[in-house]
Parts: sequence; C-alpha cells; structure tokens
Amino acid sequence: MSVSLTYAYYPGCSSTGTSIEYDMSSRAICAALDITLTDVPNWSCCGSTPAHTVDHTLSSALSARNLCQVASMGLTAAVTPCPSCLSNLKTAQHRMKNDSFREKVSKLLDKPADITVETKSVLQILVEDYGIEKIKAKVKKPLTGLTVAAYYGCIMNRPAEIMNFDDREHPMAMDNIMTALGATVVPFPLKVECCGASFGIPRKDVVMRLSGKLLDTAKEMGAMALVTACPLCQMNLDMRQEQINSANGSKHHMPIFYFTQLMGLAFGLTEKELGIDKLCVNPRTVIDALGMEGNSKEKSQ
Amino acid sequence: MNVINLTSSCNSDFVRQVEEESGQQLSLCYQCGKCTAGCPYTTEYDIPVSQIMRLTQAGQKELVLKSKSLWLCATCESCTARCPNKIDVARIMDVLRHMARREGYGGVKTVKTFWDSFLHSVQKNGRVFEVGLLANYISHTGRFWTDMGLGPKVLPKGKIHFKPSAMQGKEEVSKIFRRYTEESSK
Amino acid sequence: MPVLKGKELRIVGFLCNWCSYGGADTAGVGRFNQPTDLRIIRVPCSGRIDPLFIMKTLMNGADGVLVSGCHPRDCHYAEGNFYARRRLEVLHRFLPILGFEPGRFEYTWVSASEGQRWQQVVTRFTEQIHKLGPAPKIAGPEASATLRQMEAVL
Amino acid sequence: MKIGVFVCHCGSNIEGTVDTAAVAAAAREFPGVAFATDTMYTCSEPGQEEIVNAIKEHQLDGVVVASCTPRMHEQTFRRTVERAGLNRYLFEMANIREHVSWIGKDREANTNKATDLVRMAASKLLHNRPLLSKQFDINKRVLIIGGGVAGIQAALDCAEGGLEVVLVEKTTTIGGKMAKLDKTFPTVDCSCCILGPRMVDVAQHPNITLYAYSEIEEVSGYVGNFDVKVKKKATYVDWDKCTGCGICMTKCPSKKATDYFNEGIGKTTAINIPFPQAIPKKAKIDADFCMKLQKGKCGICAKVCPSGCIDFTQQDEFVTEKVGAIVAATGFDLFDWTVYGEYGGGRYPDVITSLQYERMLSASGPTGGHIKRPSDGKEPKNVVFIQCVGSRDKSVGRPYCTGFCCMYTAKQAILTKDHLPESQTYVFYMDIRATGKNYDEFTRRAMEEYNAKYIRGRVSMIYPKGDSLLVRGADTLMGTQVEVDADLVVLAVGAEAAAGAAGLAEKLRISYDSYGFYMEGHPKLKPVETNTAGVYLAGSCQGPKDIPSSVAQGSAAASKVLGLFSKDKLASDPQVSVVDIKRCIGCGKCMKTCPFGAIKEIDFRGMKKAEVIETVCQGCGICTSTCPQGAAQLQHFTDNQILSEVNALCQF
Amino acid sequence: MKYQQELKDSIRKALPGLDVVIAWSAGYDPLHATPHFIRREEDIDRLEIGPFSVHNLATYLPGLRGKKVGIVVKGCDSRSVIELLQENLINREDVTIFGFPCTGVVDQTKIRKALGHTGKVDFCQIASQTVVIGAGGEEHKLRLSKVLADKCFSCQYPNALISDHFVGEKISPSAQTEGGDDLEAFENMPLPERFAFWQKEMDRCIRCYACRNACPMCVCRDHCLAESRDPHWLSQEDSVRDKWMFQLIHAYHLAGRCTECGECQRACPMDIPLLLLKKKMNKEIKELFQYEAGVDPEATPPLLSFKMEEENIKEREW
Repeated sequence: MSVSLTYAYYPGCSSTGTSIEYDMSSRAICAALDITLTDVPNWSCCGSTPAHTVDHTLSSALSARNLCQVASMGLTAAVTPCPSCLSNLKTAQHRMKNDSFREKVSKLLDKPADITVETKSVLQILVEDYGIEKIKAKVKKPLTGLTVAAYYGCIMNRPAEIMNFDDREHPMAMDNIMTALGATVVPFPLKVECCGASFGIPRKDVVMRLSGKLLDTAKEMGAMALVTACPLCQMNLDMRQEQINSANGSKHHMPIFYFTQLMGLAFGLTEKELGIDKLCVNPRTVIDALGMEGNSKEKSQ
Repeated sequence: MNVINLTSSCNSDFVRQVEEESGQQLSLCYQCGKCTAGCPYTTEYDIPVSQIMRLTQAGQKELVLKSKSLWLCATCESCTARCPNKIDVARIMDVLRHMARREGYGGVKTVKTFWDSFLHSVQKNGRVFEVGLLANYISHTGRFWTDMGLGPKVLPKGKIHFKPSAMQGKEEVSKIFRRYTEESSK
Repeated sequence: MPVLKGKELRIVGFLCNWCSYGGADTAGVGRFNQPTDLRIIRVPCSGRIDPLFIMKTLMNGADGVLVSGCHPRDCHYAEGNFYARRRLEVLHRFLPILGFEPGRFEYTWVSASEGQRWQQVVTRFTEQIHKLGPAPKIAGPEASATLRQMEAVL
Repeated sequence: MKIGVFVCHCGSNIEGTVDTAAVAAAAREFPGVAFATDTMYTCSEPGQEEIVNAIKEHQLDGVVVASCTPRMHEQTFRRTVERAGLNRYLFEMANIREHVSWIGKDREANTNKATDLVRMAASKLLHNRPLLSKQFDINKRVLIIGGGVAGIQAALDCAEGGLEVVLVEKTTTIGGKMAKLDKTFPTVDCSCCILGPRMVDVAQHPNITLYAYSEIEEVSGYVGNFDVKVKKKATYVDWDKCTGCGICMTKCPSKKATDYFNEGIGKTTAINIPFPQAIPKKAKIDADFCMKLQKGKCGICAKVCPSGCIDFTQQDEFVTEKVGAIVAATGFDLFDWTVYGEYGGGRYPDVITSLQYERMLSASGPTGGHIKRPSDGKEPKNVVFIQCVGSRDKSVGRPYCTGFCCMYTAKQAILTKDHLPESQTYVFYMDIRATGKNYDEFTRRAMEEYNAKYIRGRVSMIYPKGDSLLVRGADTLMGTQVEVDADLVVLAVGAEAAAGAAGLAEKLRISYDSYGFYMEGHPKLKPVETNTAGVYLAGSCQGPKDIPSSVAQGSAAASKVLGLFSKDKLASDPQVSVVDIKRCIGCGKCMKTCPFGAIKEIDFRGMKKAEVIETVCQGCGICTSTCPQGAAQLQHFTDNQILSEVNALCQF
Repeated sequence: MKYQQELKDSIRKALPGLDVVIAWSAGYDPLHATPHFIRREEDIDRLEIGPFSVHNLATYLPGLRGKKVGIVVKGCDSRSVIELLQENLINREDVTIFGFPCTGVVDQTKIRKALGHTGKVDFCQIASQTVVIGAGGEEHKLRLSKVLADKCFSCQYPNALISDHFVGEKISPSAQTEGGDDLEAFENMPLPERFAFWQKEMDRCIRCYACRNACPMCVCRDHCLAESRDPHWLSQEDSVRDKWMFQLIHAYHLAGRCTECGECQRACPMDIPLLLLKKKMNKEIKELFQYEAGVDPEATPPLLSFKMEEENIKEREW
C-alpha cells in the first residue's frame, strides 16, 4: 500500500570524517527500511555556525546552493542526518520567504534561489514519514536489557517556528524509537541542553563543563549509554570523553551511540556496516549484553 | 563602575540598525532574565545575555560590541526558544557579532580564528576539511597542543583523512565567497 | 466634496454600533494612528446595512466602502451579522459585473476590544483603495462628452 | 429645521489636532444650520448651559455636538437638549475625538474630516423626528450566574434589597475559588471562616432560589423580561431527600475519583460532597467513576443511604425562570501551565500549582493542612515559588498581568514558614504588584519577617536532580544565572477566562475580549454594566480580580439591579422599527428574519399587514434592510437618515 | 399548437368556478400575441398558445388576489407562480393552473433584427424548424433556432412545475444546461469596459419602468422605491446614476427570487440587456447557496435565512 519513500540525501561535511559511522548507519538502516536515499550531487558545506556568525546572506547562500542542487535532481524532499546542517538549510528557507532577502541570496548564488524543497532530518522522516509502528515491525533483535538516555541536542527542535519538529523542550522521537527497539529509556531531563557545540577546539573548557554535566546526569539517571542524533554532540561526548574525565575528575565510560546504529543492531545488521568500531568509547560490554534477557525469554516461551 | 549618561550616550542609530538587521523589536524585552537563566554559556560571558539586550536597548554600542559574550554564544537557541516575548535573542546575538566584525572588534581570538579557519576551509574545498581546518587554526593561534591527545585515539578509526575530499564544483562555493566579499565592500 | 485633493480618497465605512464602532473607539482611545480617508456611518447592527446603501454610496462616487460588524456568533442582536454576511457576500461578488473592482468593497468583523485590529483593517483597506486609485465616476447628464469618450473606448 | 452646531475642543484632546473654529465656521454653511460655535468642554456644566441657551436664543430645533464618541456622551447631551425643551432625538453627535483627533496628527486632514463628520450629522439631523418612549412592565427578579464570592455578594445584596434571586452555580457547591483558599491576603484570615457564613446566608435566605450543579441553557427576552432556561444536570441523587449525612461517601468502594475541589491533590469517592462546608451540602455521583453507572454493578450507596435518595436513572432536567435582570459572575479558571515544557510540562509530581498548594495548606484539605511533597509525602525544606506562569507571557498567548499572584505568593511564603519553621522559601518574580491597601507592607513582611528570598528573574528550567528539583533561573539584579535546589516548586499560575465564558456571552448577547473576559460598558464609568441592557458583570469574569474587588463588584452589580428595579415600569427605547401600513404588502419577509419575533401579522381591512411589537423590538433594523418596499423603518436609523449621511459624504 | 384544443376544453370545464382565466390570444399582427382575460365562455375561442405566447402571465396574479383565477403557464412562468406562492403573495386555493409542454417562444428583437423594417406583417407560418413571414409583399424565411429566445435553448423546465390541469405530453428538458454565455462573455470584459458599457446602456434608458411592470416578482407595485419620497432612494432626475441605481435596486430585490423569465428585458423598449444583472446575481446565489428560485414553494430564499457556519463564504482575513 505504501509508496516507497525517496529523498535527496545531504550527508554534511562531518559524514566524510568524524561522523562517518552516522553516515554509514543512516544509509544502512534506510536501505533496510526500503527508504531510497539519493546523494545530492556535488553537495557543499552548509556553512555551519561559522557562516551565520559572519553574515546571514552568506550563510543562507551556502545552504541555498545545496537546495538548488536538490531541486535540480527533480526531488522536493531532502534529508540530512545532521541537525546543524538541517538548521542552516531550514533557516535559509525560512528567511528566503522574504523576497528581498531571497534576491540578495540569489545574487551571491548568481542564480535564482530555490524555495520549493522541503528539508527534514533522518530522525524526522523515520518517525513522521515512515512510522514507529513499522519500525517496530522490522526489529529482529530487540535491544532488551539496554538502558539508554536519549539526547537530542540544542537545535534539533529549536526554534520551534523554524524546525517544526517534535516538542521544543521535551522531544520524544528518539525515545519512542528506542522503546520500539526494545530498549529501556530513562527520563533524561537535559534532552535539549547544549553540549558545548563547536567550542571543542577554541574553548575546550566549555565543552568539558557542559558535556560533563550531560554525562553526569545520564549516569545518575541510570543510563548505560547515551544515544544521539547529532555529529557534534556525539563527538563532544564520545571522542572527548577521556578529556572530560581528566578535566572533571570523573570516570565515565559511557558509550555514545548514534540512534541509527542502535536501530541497525536491532534490525540485525552487522556491526561493520554500522561503523560500531568507529566509536571511541568502546561499547563492547554494552553490546554483548544486548538482547540477553529478551532472547532467553523467547527461548523459554 | 562608570556612570552612563543616558541622554548623551544612547546611540539610537545603533538600536535602529540592530532592529533592522535582526528583524526584532528591542523594546519588547522587559528584562525578565529568562534568556540568561537558560544560557549554557553564561559562565563564560563577560556580560550576560539579558544585559546585552538591556545595553542594546539603551544604545550602548561600544559596551555591547566589545563584549566577549558575543563570541561565546553557540546559537543553541535556548534564549530564543524560551523568551516570553518571542524575541529571537540568538539572532540578535548573531547580528551583534556581524556588527562587531564589521567595526573591527577583535572578540575572542580563539573562537574567531576557529570560525575563520572553518570558512577558509569551506571556501577552498567546498566542504570542511577537518585536518586542514585544524592545521590552519593551530598556525593562526599557535596552540600546538590543541587536541593532540586525541590523535592516537581517533587515527586508527579511519575517521581522519589527510586530503580534502574531492568535490566537483567547489569553485562554485568559492565564487559565493568572492561575490559576498564584493557585495559587502560595495 | 472636500476630499483633500491628491491626499485622500473618499472612503465610507458602515459600522455596527456595538462591536466595530466600539472597536474604532478603542483604537482612538489607544491612539492607534490611522489614515484619515475613512468616514464612518454608525448603524445599530450590520444586519441593518442594506447592500443597496453600499451600491448607492458607490454610485454617488465613493472610492471605497468598508463594512464591519461583530464577529459571527457575537452579534448584539444574535443574528444580524449572519444575515449581513450572506447579503454582503452576494454584493461583493455582484459588484464586478458593474465594472467596480471587487476590492472597492470589503466587509469584515471587528469586536469592541480589537482596537489594534481596527487600526490594521483601516490601514490595509485605505492602502488597498489608494492602490486602486479613484473609482470610475458616472458621468452626469451634463457630461455627455465624457460618455462619448467612453464610447470611443468600446 | 434650525440646527445648532457645537464643536468641542475637549481641552486639547480635539483642538490639538483639529481646528474646531474652522469646523464651526464651515458648519454655518451647511443646510439647516442656524448657529455654530466651538466650545472648550461641551460636556461640562457651562458647556451644556451654552447649548440650552443657544436653543432658546436662536430657537433651535435640532442640535449637533461634535466631540467624543456617542457611546460616551450621547445620553448626556440628549438630556441637555431635553432640558431646553427639545425632543431628545433631535440631537446628533459627530465623533471627532476617537475617530479623528486621537488617530492622526495631520491638522489639515483632521479638520477636513471633522467638517465632513459634522456635515453628515447635520444632514442626518434634518431627517430626525421626535420619538417618544413607551412604558412596559418588568419582572423584578434577578438571575445571578455563578456562586463564587462575587455572585454570593450580588445575590445577598439583591435578596436583602427585597428582590427574588435565582442563583445558578455550575458545580455542586457555591463558594467558588475562594472556598478553596486556606487564608486570604493581606490579613491572613481563614478564607472559609469569612466566606462560610455568607454561603449559609445564601442557603437560608427566603428570597434566594439556588440551582447548584446547573447551567444556563438558553436566554431570550430583553431587559425587564428575560426568559432563562436552566439545565439542572443529573446528580443521580434526589437532593430533596439528601440530608448530606455523608454515609454514602464512607461506603463507596470507588475511591479513585478525581477530586476537583482539591485540584487533583488526592482522590475522592465516586459519590461525594466536595467539602464539609459545601452549600448545598448534597452528594453527587461522578458518573465517570461510579461502578454502577459504568458497569451496572455495585449500588452500595443506594443500599446504605438512610433517606433513599440515590437514583441511578436520573436525567438532566430543565426549568424556566422569568427574570428582569441578569448578573454574570462566572469567575475565572487557571491557565493550563503544562504548556511550559521547561517547567516539566506536568511530568514532575513536585511541581504544583498555587491553588494545589492552597489545598495542601488548608486544614480541611487532603493533607490535613500539612505540607507534603506529592512524590514521597516528605516535608519540603526549600520551597520555590515561580511567578508569572501564564501571565505577562506573550509566547503562551497571555500577555496580561493576572494581578493577584504577587499577593497570594507572598501569603503562601508566609504560611510556608508558619507551617514549616525550618523551611526556606524562594520567590522568582519579575515585578511585585502590590497596589492594594496594606498590600505592599504585606509583601515586605514576607521578606523581612519570614525571610522569603525574592529573586528578580524568570526561571528557565526545572529538572530533577537526585531527590530534589534543580531550579535554574536568573537573578537579573545580580546579573547572573542562579540555581536553587528545591524540594517543592509552586507555580503562580495566572487566571484566564472561565471555560465556556464565550458560549455564555453569546447566550447573553454581551461581548468579550480576545481572552474571553467579558467587556464592561465603559472601562472607567460603567465597570459592571454591559452593552446589553439588564445584563451586569461581577467579579473575575470581567478580568482577573482579587477578593475585595470581586465583592465590591458583586455589590455594585446588585446596586445597579436594585436601581433598575426601583421603577415599576421601564421606558422602552423608541429606536424601534415601525411599519408604514400603507406601504406594507404583507409578504412577511420581515417576520421571517426578525431574531426576536417582534413582528406580528395583522389583518387590516381584509389585507395582511405587518406590525412591530414595540416592547419586543430591540432595534437591530434587520427588517428594514429586508423590506423591499421600505415599509418597515427603524426609527432614528431610517433609510432616509442613512441616505442623507451617504449623500452628505458622496455627492458624485 | 398541438394541445390548444385540449387546453380550451380544460378551461371550459373549469371556467364556471373561476372569475377569470388568463391566457394569450392573437395580437395586433401575426407576429404578436397579447394577454387574454377569459371571463365568458365565448372568450375561450380566441385563446392561442404557441411561440408567440411570450408574456409571463404570473405578473397579473398578485393584483387579482382574492379572486378565483385560472392561469395558463409555460414551464418558466410556473416558476414565477411558485415564487409568488412561496412569498404568500397569492393563495394556492384561489389559483387554478393550466400547464402545457412549451417548445420555446420567439424573441421579437431577434425577428426585428433579422427582418429590418418590414412595415405591415401579413402572415406568419411556423413549420417544424422554419418560420415563414410575409411582410411588405415579401416572404422571409428564418430558421426557428435563429429567433427563439435565448432562455429557451437551455430551458430546464419546459413543463409547468406546478399545475392543476396539464394538457399534452411532458417533454424533456434541454440537454444544454448552462444558460446563454452572454454573461460569461461579459465577465471576460475588462472592468473599465463594463463600467462604460453600463453607462452607455443606462444613458439610453427612458425611465419608463416597463421592465418593472413586466416583472412577475416586482410585487411592490405602487410602493416601488423608484417613486417614493420616504424612503427617498432616487431622485426623478433623468440621470445615468439614478437610472442605473434603479436597475441595481431591481436586481438586488430579485436576489434569490428571480426565475430569469426575461420579461424585464423583453419589455424594454430600448433593448437594454437588463437580464445580465439578474443572471449574475443568480449565478452567485447558486454558487453560494445551491439555491434556485421558483422550484420549491416551501423553500426559504437564501437571503432570508443563514447558517452559523457558511460552507461557501470564506470570510477573508480582513
């Protein structure tokens, strides 16, 4: 009955480097769910935070170039795993509703900026277009026994007028997916608190403080692992976890998964195709404990 | 503390300009402090965001534009999301940064250099080239120790490439930057 | 009539006493600046507004006519604006057959508390009429020359 | 007709942007105008005298005053011209203040516009005719809707004044919000102790008929003669027999019913009397939780009831009451604060509303007056109060100030210290609004004597941290972010219009603002009147109010009703429709469209004709715009009068 | 006409119980019929029905109120009767309706245009689709479809919708449902041209009120706003403004009541296309309220009723 879902796919710069496993696992689960992702040809950087701190027209132009690329594919819906890219693409679209702003952007592009393309995150298409129930039906190896905290980051849902997705203070999209996969989700009060974002390099101390608080709270709530949807958040929490420990005197060893990786595991995909080995904090013990409870139950029934 | 003479020191052109560029009405702010209350970066600021708003309302251009706070805002949107008067505070911070840049305020050097390096990387490669970005940043700040400790951890993961990814059409991106420079120098 | 030449156009408003006239008062009390073109005729209820008044006003050379009543369901007389809505809508659709731009006549609902909304309505409508410019004027019996010019157009 | 025109300066209100002398000069050229002048304050005594004198001196038979809105002073000037011997309807007003001088600064355009408005008025006046009122009988009973403190006050005052009162209350007991309060500010006296006796007075007053658990279904008629249909909702208990003994409550096995009276702090039984002092003290079954009504099994209450008053088959009942005046005193409801996700959106049990806290403080409340955390029943040490939750917040559509939260929060801070001497209270506020008598002193006492820590700033986030809640806010005076470890958080939730306020307004044909609060007749001079004759307002239905203001309004509304009923007959408004019998062809279109059934068919020499019943006609004029022959003409707004205004404005 | 004799018989039978029966008879020349008031039996013989029975006789009914009246109606005329019944302007029990299947009536203006000035008309024969007219010694052959009234092409009600006696076989409505595209064509004109058009047309109006007098729904009669001083809507000046305003009053007073019988335009000695205004009004009313006048005597016309939520009225966000 359902028409297969097709999207233009905008990976974002970090997918070629530090968040390669997010990209791998996103592609893998979409394939498993018969969602077609076609790469945006010759996509370029959205400009991220640095661009909009310099100028809004420049920032929008960098995003708009990619929107034009999508339009040239004949597609009207684009998807990206990265909330930062999404935020830039959506903000550009929002601002370009103003004709005079759009003209300025078009001038930088040297062609008319497109305003027809709809953009969403991978998370958003999974819950809004595909559906939790159908995801649930695809689960082969439930994540029973896994207790996670879902961390959305600050710009996945904010500002609500632009992002137009889930609740701005208390999003549930990832929580619901995790529950559907069979995991236990702890109530995590800092779902939308900032992790320190791109200050990892210029002001590491800030990241140590903010991301440290996230890890502390997740641990306090009883989470075995954190699950994220943002490359920057994941990098701060995962790659810098040791730095955090030494800065704060903490002893965290908390795996930081992309939600797509956990979905893949539950769908029975291999760790290799999900890039599990790319994680810095070794998730071995957590993964090995997966499904133990569930599997034994299945056997006893 | 200085005495501020409100009659003589209020730069109303500055107020008007901020309103125009941000599309926000500054008089809507009634100083409830909710932005400061939720700001994750307020500990790093020299002036909390609610006071940036107040000073901007009062036309205190110099005080505002030289503030370090502008450079330490990560646009996490919690101020915007929670403002009872629906002011897009984050956007105002952005606009103030633009103005600070234009007026030649140095800001926080590490942050500014990082952002500049980032954009330089984009301008050159079309996409961000992480190693290149880092090298550029280090060479501009002299902070050689930056994230060196991560090397042994990350390198074996195959996440770090030492060449920028090959992208066709990267000159289109650099043209955008060129046109931007031309337009803004007009 | 003393329309300020080049500045104002002749815009006539028919407002119900209970809601919209009150809304216009509220706008006044709030000192909400408005264009000066509009002249308001107070009637008890939008249901009192015979569409023929509007036609007459246009025939007499008005450049725009604005009608405003209580929001549906809020009529002081319970049903007046429901009748008005039907009659005014019919009129609105009918006017173009006569050669009047549909935008010369609008009807809307403004409550007594909506001073700001009244300001917006007046401002928008006045702008709309200014955009349309002066309405075509019917030639009097004395102006057969004008009539011949029009014939030439046809 | 000889018309006199008076153009008012209104001090500088009009003169500031209108050249009134020029308007008067122009007016002298208008047809019929025999005299025109500008005056400083036309509505003042000398101003009015000037009109009277001019009428006599110049033998004027019509007057135009160009000044403020007719909604302000039309009545004033009608009386003025009447004093000079003219019929009050030989008077017209031009609104050159609200519609001219106050909305633009262009003096030339304003003067020109004012001249136009005077021309219209004079031109209409030429078609005015003297109109005379008729007298009609009135029903000296009053309906009061809402049994909160404002409604109770209005009911008692009216009843004491000798009027028959019908009091309709939506819930099963009167008392309203005040009955739920523990103490009142700034005197900290027991709310129930001062309200209770008044409630009993209502129950015992021979002039008061109380319909509790009832709602207004339909209102028809007009001032002096309203017909009101009241729906008595099914309680499944025969209240004529119920003695309020409460045995049913002790035996009812369904103990998880929502306790509305206690704001959901704790549960109650499916059959219940909301609180011991309830008036009427009668039981009601909550059908949603009653096992008998839900599943057909149980019926224990029927078995134990000593008076045999349980009736599971009871249906809603309708009664019709005839009254001459109506007072709406429907109060307010609390803003649904769960839209604030940053405050937990309702997920944290230890974040409660101020009214819930009030129930907790009350000795007759679910905790017996002990402050306990809903989560674990522990006594809190740090209690945080957050002000302006759903007040002064555009982002949730509530930009207005509720006005009384500052005061009750101070009271609650004081009571907290009284209950728990070891506790520490924190109050996050934006501004302290304490403008009543002894109010500011009271908030100062909370700080000075009870050591409440007032922090100027809003709270951005509340989240659980271990056993307690972390409240993160700002102290804008210190200019920092601050955090408080709270054991209990109390939200000063703002007031909004009562649920169903708009629906009732439509039935009463009164207006309400964009938040659902009822519109008073005039913001200054008619605070308890509405624009619908015979309908008055009391209490928070008009806007959030504290107890003294609500009581004052209850009394004010009662005095308005008593004043209205001090005459045996009312004069009808002669601005009604009249059918010209010669023009009427008896097609009946006017009868079809009249919303009031005010037009009847008569036989005139064997021909069908329409005739208006003067006292029923409300003067809307729908018939006039319906009649194709122009036979039905609304007096004072006839076709000719309106056409003369059109012609004055648009002469090609 | 095929059923003429049958109709005469029917009237003959009913006449004793009636004060008068209104029908048509031959007019002043073979191209014209005239309203015919049958009071005595011998009047019946002069009755003629056919393509010249153009007049809508319902116009006479309100004036004869209180009398027992018989009336012969075409399908379109019957709708006027229904409308009058609906508005309680005539009593059903006083009216005896004779219906017949109508195959269309001629438009005199079209004949006049086709023939030009002919002088005396000697004869007129209509055979199947051809009209042969003898005038001034010449014979003119016209196709019937060229001279039939516009409204007949799209006639949906050829048989009386209401009748006490119906003669002949009912015929089916025209396959063409949308009436004359003159409205559509007119609505494609630019607004200034429309304005100029009406000015020109109204300038020709001689203010004779034939349009009003022929209209079966103009029931105000002596109390028409056109000649009243109280209310005083119109001056007696011969101005385009007043003449045009009168047509607007007429059109608006017919809103939801007009059956498009076309009598106003037929009666106009200046051939002003007055029906256009009424058609426009009807079109909008039909679109807004799915209402058509003169079909159901029990219906309430749309402007005398309302719905709390109107499906088709989009109150513009003004």
